[in-house]
Amino acid sequence: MAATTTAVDIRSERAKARRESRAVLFRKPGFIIGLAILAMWAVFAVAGQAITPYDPFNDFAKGHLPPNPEHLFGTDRLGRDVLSRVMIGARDVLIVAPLAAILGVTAGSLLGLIMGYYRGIVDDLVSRVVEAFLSLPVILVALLTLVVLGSSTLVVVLVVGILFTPIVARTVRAAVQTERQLDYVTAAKLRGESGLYIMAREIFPNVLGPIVVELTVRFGYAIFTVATLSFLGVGIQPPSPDWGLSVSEEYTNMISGKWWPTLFPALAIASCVVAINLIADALQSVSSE
Amino acid sequence: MTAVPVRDAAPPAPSSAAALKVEDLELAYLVRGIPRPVLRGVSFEIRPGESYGLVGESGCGKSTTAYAAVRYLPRNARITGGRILVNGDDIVKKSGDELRRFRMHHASMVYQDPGAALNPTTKIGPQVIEAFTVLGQQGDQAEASALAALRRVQIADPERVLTRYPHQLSGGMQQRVVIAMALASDPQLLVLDEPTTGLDATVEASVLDLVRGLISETSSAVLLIAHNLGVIRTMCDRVGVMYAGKIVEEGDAARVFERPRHPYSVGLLQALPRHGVRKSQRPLATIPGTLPQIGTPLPTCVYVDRCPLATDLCREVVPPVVEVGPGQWSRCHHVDRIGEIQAPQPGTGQAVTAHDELTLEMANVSKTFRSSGHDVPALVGVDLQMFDGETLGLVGESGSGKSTLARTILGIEGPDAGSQITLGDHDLGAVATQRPSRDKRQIQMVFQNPDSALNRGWSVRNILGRSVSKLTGLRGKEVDARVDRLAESLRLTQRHLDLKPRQLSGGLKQRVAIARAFAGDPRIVVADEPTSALDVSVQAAILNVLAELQAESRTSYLLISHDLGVVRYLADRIAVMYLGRIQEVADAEKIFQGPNHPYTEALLSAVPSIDGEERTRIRLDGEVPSPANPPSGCVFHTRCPRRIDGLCEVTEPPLAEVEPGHLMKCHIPLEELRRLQAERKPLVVEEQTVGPIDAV
Amino acid sequence: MIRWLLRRLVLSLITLWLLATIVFVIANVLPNDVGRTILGPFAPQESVDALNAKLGTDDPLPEQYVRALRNLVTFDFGNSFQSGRPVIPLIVAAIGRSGLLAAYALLLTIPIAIAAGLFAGRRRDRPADRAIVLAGLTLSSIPEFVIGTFLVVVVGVQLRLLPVLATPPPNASIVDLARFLAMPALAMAIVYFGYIARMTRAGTIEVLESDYIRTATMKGLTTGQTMRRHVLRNALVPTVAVIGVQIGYLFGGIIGVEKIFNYNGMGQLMLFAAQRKDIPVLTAGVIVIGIVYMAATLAADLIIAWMNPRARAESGR
Amino acid sequence: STPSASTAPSAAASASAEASAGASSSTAPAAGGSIRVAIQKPVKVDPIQMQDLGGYGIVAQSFEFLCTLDKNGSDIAPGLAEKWTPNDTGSVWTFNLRKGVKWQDGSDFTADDVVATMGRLVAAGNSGLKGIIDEKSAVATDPNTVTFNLLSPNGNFPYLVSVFNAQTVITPKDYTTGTTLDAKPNGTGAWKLDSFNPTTGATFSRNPTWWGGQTPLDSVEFVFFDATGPMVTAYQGGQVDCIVQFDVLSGEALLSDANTNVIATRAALHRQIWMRVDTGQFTKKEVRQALALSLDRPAMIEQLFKGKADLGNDHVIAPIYPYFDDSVPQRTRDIAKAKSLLAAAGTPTISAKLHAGQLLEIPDLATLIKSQAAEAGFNLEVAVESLDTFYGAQWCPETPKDPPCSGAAELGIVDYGHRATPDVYLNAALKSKGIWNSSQYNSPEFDAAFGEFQAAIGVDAQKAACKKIETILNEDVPIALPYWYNYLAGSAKKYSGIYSSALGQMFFSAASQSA
Ligand SMILES: Nc1ncnc2c1ncn2[C@@H]1O[C@H](COP(=O)(O)OP(=O)(O)OP(=O)(O)O)[C@@H](O)[C@H]1O
Ligand SMILES: Nc1ncnc2c1ncn2[C@@H]1O[C@H](COP(=O)(O)OP(=O)(O)OP(=O)(O)O)[C@@H](O)[C@H]1O
Ligand SMILES: [Mg+2]
Ligand SMILES: [Mg+2]
Repeated sequence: MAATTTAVDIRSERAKARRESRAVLFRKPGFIIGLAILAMWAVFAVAGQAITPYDPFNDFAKGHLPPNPEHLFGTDRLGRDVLSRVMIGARDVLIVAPLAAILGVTAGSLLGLIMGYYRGIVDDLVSRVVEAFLSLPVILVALLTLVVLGSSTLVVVLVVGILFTPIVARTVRAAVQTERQLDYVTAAKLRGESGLYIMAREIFPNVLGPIVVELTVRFGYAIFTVATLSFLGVGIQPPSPDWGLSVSEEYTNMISGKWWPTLFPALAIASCVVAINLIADALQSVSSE
Repeated sequence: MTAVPVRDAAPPAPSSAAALKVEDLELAYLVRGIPRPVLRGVSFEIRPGESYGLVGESGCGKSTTAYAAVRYLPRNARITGGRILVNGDDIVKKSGDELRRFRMHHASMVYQDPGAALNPTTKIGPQVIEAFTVLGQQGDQAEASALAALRRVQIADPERVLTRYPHQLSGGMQQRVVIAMALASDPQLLVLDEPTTGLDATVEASVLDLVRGLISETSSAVLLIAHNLGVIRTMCDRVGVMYAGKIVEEGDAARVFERPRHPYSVGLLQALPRHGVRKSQRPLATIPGTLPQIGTPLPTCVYVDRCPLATDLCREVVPPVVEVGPGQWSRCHHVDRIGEIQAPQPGTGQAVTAHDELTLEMANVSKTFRSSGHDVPALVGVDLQMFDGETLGLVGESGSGKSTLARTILGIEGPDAGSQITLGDHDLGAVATQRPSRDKRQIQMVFQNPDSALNRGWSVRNILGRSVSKLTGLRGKEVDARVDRLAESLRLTQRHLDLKPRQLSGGLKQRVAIARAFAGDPRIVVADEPTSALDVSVQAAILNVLAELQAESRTSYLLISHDLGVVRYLADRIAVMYLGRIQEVADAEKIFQGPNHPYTEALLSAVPSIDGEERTRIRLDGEVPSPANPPSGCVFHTRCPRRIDGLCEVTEPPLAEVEPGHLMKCHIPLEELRRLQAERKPLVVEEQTVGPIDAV
Repeated sequence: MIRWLLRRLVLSLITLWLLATIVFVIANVLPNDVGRTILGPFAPQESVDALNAKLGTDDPLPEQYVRALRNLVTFDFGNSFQSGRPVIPLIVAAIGRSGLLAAYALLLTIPIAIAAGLFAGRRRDRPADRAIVLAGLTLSSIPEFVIGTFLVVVVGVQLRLLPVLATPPPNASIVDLARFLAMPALAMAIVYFGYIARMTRAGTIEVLESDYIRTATMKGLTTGQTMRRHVLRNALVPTVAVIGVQIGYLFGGIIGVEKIFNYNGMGQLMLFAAQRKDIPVLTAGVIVIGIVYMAATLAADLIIAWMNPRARAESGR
Repeated sequence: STPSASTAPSAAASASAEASAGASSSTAPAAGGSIRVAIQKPVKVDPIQMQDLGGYGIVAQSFEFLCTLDKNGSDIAPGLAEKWTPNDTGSVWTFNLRKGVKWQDGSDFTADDVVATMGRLVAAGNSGLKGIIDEKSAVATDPNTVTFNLLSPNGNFPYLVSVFNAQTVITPKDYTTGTTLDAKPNGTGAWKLDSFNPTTGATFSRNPTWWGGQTPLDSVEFVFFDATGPMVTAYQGGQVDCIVQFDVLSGEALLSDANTNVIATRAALHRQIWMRVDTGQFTKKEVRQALALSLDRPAMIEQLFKGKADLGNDHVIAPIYPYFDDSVPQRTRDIAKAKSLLAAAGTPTISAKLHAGQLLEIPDLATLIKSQAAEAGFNLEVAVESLDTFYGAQWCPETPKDPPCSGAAELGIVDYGHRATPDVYLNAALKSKGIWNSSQYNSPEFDAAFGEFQAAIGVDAQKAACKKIETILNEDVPIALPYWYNYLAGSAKKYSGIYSSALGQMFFSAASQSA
């Protein structure tokens, strides 16, 4: 029967469409580059000492050797090989940042769902708190909290995660509010579904898209934030070869022309954040297409 | 079969020079990096002063053609072949600046959603004046012209309007402003893409009258696109029927509508509930299948997959352009067999059943919204009954409270205190959450937009299964069984059940929505504009399904629709609403025969007829008053052409039973109305089927 | 409009109260001994106790909380635990400096960013656009302290073009001021270029696809005319919103930059206060930053309302 | 504030070569001019209650001590007191005040001012004078003489009212505790406060009526910083001429800078690596010795201080102390020995957490220790915490109170500031039940030796006692002490005559600028 046949070719058409949009994604140079860079850092972080030219911790050459054939990126103040340290410098941040992002996005999504679904009082109340948090720069609050709590990896994750929550919540809330206008929600109410069910089973699957995009974006910001916090001395603690930390330990020496222990970690941070932003950008443009 | 085509092209050009001449236009859209052909050799032409209509299913390429005609195409559009000649020169070749001058002087466009067509951050004044200053007029002169232009489109008090922002005007006004700007340069080519879609029937009517008047004055060539075939019929001299990016039939509007000679045209026209046909008489004709996705290769006849006359020939040879009468041609191998396509015969309709048992009774139902400080009474003291197995049609202009009434019955909106809704033997809780599940399953809903009505994250099976288990309390196997039965009765196959909504066509989606509504054998199904988002071909199928289901299950429908044809086909009784008040209730036939409440009369006369009979339109002047502060006395008196001064604006008439089964809310006695409305010939046209035609 | 303003005001007050609470919680989340922190680990316990008593930091928390709120209401946050000076002048001075820097940065960045955004939006997907988008993305995603350090080395130390420290001599002339603040301002400007340019671009693209631009084009307006008369106003609405928010943040101080250039703005003040558990300064600081933020966003909304009558109508309702 | 901001009395600290070189720079001094000085942002400039180097540095410009710092930054010299004499037991000290000294508001400086100041200090619980004098100790015998009747004899008393006890600046009679310098800028000193901004800086101008005569410079301008890094940046960028204190870590650039006078003052600044002797894995002496033996001290000094430090020998008698005994052999790196010791102790490998505060070079020190000790078989995990957390949780937790620091971690690095005498180190950190005894060291012999040192009168006797102390500590190793590092300050070459204490006070009265 006609309807059936159409259904079939529609379906295959759909599959094709999905394949095509994936193709588009992989045809975006930004996406590829971003992915490549990120993968590289991931590999370095995992392989660690196995592939670094020198032992990044216990191998002390002369301090502040400029870049040279033995030490391509030179050595730092204690004479450790900068290249080796930059290579494994991703370790901490690549653990902390994703965790923070995931925490923030999870909590934020929950909050956003609730706010978006039960408008009225609940929304108003939570919105106030969210607004309050949003009215302060994230870095500032993170800093204050960490100074007070004393920073450890766990605390950094928690603080950054929690500070991302309201931002995510706002985005998700918007998505949910448009979603809850749709008739299928009304239909669900008409057959007597509970609010919880509607949120979890009806609306949530449909706001997953924006949430995923949000996750990548937050990941980028998390790295940004953690690096900055480390630079300010409340993030990742020595003796980690963390990039932000290295910059803060060495940046004063740039004045005397010893730029290499600062420049290379700084570039690493930049490359990482830019990479993620490129990915996020590509995802966004594809999902909006 | 004599006429052997030389090539696949338009017929030889008529003598007089064309204002617009489109030749073999081929256009594709780049989607996900791949070009998808949308226009596959479109050819037509419009002479000065002539108005040409394009009809066809949604997505067949009408707008694309229109925008191509003024070279205003989306960024991902690629013209891959053909020429577009506007009095002589090819605008496909034009450079940016030439295009600008071309648009400035020779072409104008009016399109759907006038609200969006005006810059929201600028007053009307500058926007209209600008249209003249670009033409080189100076300050005062331009302003004068602007005022004149607004008067020309019959805007009362144009000075005031100039100082308004777009959002401060009603849709009708906005569209008038847009038209005024479009006519500023009195262009040779005027493109109208669904200029009245989304406007109320009454507003639509007056805007169309206006446009008709204007284009008869000017010598512009007009390209008009509309979903509503009636609009085309009443507005256009010639019409082109478009399918999948090709014009399959073209000719004099009257002829095409009366004697279509392409299977697709025939299908479209037969699918319409015309000539006052009712569900009791026969099911509507339908076109199986759907429009092919854009970009699908269509080597020969684009329509072959859905055509009832299709033969191997159609799959092998590109159909020729066949003259089928003076100025009418068709792209079909089988024009001579057109007559074989028959609408279902009368008598095959659903058995009429007596509706005596009272299902739902509304007594003094009111609903007042509070929006920012002041009350908006959307329903005022509505009394209404629904009997089992009957369809109650609910009509009225936008904003009259139809949806609110529906939502109140469903318990989505709680009515004001004092309202009473009785289902069978007991009162209903104000809101759904307060109602026992028994009542919930009794009253279900079919929404206007199937896309938003179905959770796009779920498979059809889940959607139906959940409703079944939730409403009927069935479990496991029984649920599946019931789902299968539902699917079957709506002609959904097992395969469909595994698909996600977005993988279904609009019609199939709406079927799923209906199936869901019927999951728990409801006694009442509320359908708010169930087909207005669908194409006529699909609409027919849906209407048929609804009729069948009702006949089987004796479910009562509350049917809300703007399309009186639809209402007439499906409804047993019709209620007319205005400003939240019921103005008239009567059997469907009675409503269409009259005599009617003046408001009903106006509504009916506003419908553009496909059947081309002449009809004096009753113009409703003024805007619909805001429900926030309704007029005194009879709320309709401000716009009523039959107003009795001194009475109507003072006292509100009761909703009285003026004759058995006919309630009306008017001071004018029934007989008086009958006399007044006598001269207007009744709207019932005898149903005639398309007879066999002389061979070509 | 008035009702709307009033509503905004009330909400802002609630937010302020929440802010005060948040700070209070952060400051007291761990049992910490303010006196000990101030006097250091080597100070004798009795003097620590004495100090705590003097500061009232040994009172039960509810009492302290009430005091904090009273301060908020009277807008008198007492004296700094550390320097023993009244808090408000400290804050005002610092936020003034941050504001000055912020204004400078925005002055540098806004015109360029908006111009770039509009240009990119018009040239969508052309090389120019890609370039601008990529630059914006990159710049806005590099932490400002990284950009700051590079500027110091290259411009300040190697080229010696500009002073490396943002501490102008007292009573410096405008010109001097401009010179001294040039680098930190530049660092911030670079970061914010990205945000603003991308926002403007998005706005422009959206508007360019709208029906009323089609109307304008069909009238036969030149691109320039269309841009000026129809695109600009509508496209800049989101940009204004973003700038509003960012100003709020900028006043909060960009700590990374302030640290590198040793600029005594809000950021350093707050950091200093946090390290020394100087709760009065912290509270007052956060509150003031909050106020500035709200003022900035309110201003932005008002501008938007002025730009877009429909928004105005909505807010009126 | 940390031990670096100590208030204990100080003995001689001898200025190093560069300083004197700088001071005696040949170029002809040109009168007038000004100097811009980078200094830590002061927390408090209340002379009596201040606790931080920044405060010390600012206050010491306008207010003066009875005993000031001598020109080459090492010992004390006559300040507001022209001379001081003890009675034979050292229980009564008589200070003859300088005549003709005027407060900057024009009124005369008299003995009453001194008495009032001492009263305030005692009341405020000045930790230097605690237990040495009380309210009634200081007596004005005549307008220019003050006698101190000490609670117990003390040979070092002058140090306690000198530049080395920073709060003992003499303030006017009518002064009150809590008043800040800028609130009442009225000292006797060479510099008059012109302007003061708690966050940005302070400016001083010459005090024309100063008893010391006309200062070469017209004015001194202080710029406040939150960290050393930016100070160096500023100095490099030519925005300041002088840095009150910098650390090698961030000031490395200056050490190698041709036109900078690095004023490196040898001092008793040091780090202690404590090891719990009572519980944990370091109870065995052999283990502690092994760790000490695994340290490569010269390498550390080179890497962390570019050589600007003296070797430490795991005892707290600094080489700069006159009674330092150098006969105790210096411990040098000996991995083999360390290994064997560990084996002897029955624990060939030891895994432990090395706690360190986030301060100056300490995290780097921890890193070095980790990698150096690794070769001997120590598997250390470095844990760096913010100072609050570190002091509060690892070094000397508030609880359990008795004995003090019994809650300390088994291994950690703590910072000690400059002290004039080793008393605090010995008394607080090593004596059994000492308040900062984080290694819980408890040795009768040591306590006895310390007693001897305290009772000893005269350098020889003190030296004898110190030999015992050094030997015991070097053997027991309750703390490893790798180095004594220099107090570093710096100024542009064109300035001469600047000298500085190890407590953040810098003196510009003799400073001049070469054209
Ligand atoms: N910019 C675009 N990119 C890709 N596909 C497009 C674009 N614009 C339209 N289409 C597709 O091209 C086909 C024709 O579109 P068009 O708007 O011309 O149809 P239509 O006849 O005007 O439909 P309707 O009656 O709904 O307006 C549709 O399938 C539509 O989805
Ligand atoms: N939630 C609401 N808040 C305030 N006013 C409302 C609300 N919903 C509807 N109204 C008002 O109630 C009146 C009736 O609205 P309703 O949607 O029932 O009209 P309708 O007949 O369904 O119009 P349409 O034909 O366009 O669907 C309108 O004036 C509308 O503005
Ligand atoms: Mg269209
Ligand atoms: Mg409706």
